[in-house]
Amino acid sequence: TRYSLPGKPALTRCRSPEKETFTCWWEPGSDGGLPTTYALYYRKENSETVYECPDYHTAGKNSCFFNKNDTSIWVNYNITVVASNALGSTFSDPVDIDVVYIVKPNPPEKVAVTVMEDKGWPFLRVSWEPPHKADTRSGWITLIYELRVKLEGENEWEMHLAGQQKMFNIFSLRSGGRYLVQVRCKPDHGFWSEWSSASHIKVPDYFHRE
Amino acid sequence: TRYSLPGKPALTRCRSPEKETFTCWWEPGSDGGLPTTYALYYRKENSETVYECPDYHTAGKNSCFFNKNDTSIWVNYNITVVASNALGSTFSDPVDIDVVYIVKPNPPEKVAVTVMEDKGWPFLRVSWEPPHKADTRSGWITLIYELRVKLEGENEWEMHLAGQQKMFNIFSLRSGGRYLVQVRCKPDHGFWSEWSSASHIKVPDYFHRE
Amino acid sequence: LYMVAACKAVPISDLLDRASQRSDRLHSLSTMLTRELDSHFPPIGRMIMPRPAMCHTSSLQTPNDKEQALQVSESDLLSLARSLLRAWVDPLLVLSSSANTLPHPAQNSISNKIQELQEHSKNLGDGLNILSGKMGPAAQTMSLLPYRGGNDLGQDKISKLINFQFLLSCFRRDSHKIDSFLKVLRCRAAKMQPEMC
Repeated sequence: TRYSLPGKPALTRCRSPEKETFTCWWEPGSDGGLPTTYALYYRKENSETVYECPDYHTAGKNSCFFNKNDTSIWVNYNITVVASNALGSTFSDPVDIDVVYIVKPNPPEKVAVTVMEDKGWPFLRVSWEPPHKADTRSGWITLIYELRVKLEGENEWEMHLAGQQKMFNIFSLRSGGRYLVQVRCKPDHGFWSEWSSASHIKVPDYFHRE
Repeated sequence: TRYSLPGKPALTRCRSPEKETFTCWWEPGSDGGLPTTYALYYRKENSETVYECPDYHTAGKNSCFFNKNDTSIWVNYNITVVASNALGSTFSDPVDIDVVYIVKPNPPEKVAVTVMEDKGWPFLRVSWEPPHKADTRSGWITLIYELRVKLEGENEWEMHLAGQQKMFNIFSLRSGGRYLVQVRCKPDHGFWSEWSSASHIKVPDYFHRE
Repeated sequence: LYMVAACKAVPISDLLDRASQRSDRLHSLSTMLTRELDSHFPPIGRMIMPRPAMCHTSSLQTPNDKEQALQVSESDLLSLARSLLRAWVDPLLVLSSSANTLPHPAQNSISNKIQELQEHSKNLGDGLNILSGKMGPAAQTMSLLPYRGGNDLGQDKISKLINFQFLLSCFRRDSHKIDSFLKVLRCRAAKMQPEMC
């Protein structure tokens, strides 16, 4: 068998759930037929000191986790991943990241949906809490929310932007309809979270078919 | 004929479409039988300087228009109207204005109405967009909407509050009915916009007269 | 002409809410601008070229994580935000004049956005001046951060684009700092309205 240097790894993604810690993931290249190890190194803007990843375990395989003490904002991290085997090492392209631009929160929590009534017309009141990790109370993170609603069995979701509120009313419901509701959130300057798990609700039959 | 001081004018309304400009209107009092002129004066919070209305014309009779340079969201305005004739002047009661709380937005745009069907029953699906000047995507401005629907030729409108939704379904329709639909919007601290222009729609004859 | 009634003041929490809305918009604009610039001027090109020195505001000591930021007093947070905002009055003029002749396909759109940046910056500056008047003498202090980069961003096309891009990246970062400080202030002021934060 022919052995070769390891293939070029690639830093694929860095994300912070709350602008206090962050994680980077990489994609290994080909291993060149030899046992290959991976290391992540970083340098902070305007500093020549090179550090190694502080924690390869917390975030699982091919990842590096930076806890609160290792995380600064408003400073660029220049990050490189190195694949090494017996024949030598191969460097990934370096990536520059500032933690403030990679915030992707966890989904909203405690999503609750209740059927309410207004002058004989039912509507859904959806309420939720911000993901507990994100400190919105101090203003460190400002979240906006979006909901989507659909009838069970249908494909098309109805999207609703809820702004910074933690409650939203959904009107004009189908009599007897079974609805699915999900909520997600986004920091003022960052990425949308995943959708919360679906909440199911049945609207009573209110429509008296003459 | 007996002449007298002019009657007391009243500042009746101040409105801003988008927090960048605003207009005030006043109601003249009796003119005391003599030629009467009107002037609007204002003072800004924490300042003793009194200014006169910058533009009596743009917004028509008995009005004062404040353009972008004259409009500040950071201070309250204390506004008074003065009626003057040969015998002297009469002041209106002064009014405190905070531009952010006098917003009357433009009507919703792109109002679309389509006939849909739910298990053989038609319903109207109405959708719209916020007025383009209102940046609701950033989550800072919250608009709520209201619809009204009526059969052509009838007087009574059916009102529906749609909360923050930008779509609404209207059920219980008259077979073969011709409907008019209008939508308006309101910021959480402000005034209802005018109604959008009417959208017309015809519901197909679905009621098979057995 | 004597105006009878004393003029009710806009509450500080309202002012901070409005200031945060503008600083949010200011930063979003700078992000849009950065993307527009990058779309035709790939970062690779910039990697090879030497990166200009530090931002002209880098001498200002600012917190660089949550723990530090939440320990800063209200007046110091406002003073930091005002100092940063004022430090950009001159460089925004340079960006504005350079944008008119920027060798970039989206030059016109970039020029319009820079102008919008200037308007928002000025408007926010007015608001922060009024706010600092209501938050005591400590909030009035400001650090001087002079811009010594001159009016000319370079003769040849590449260095002009690089210097423009670098100046914009500094503004983007500083506008994020301003936005963050104001939003922390906003939530501190909103204690009576917990649903606000």
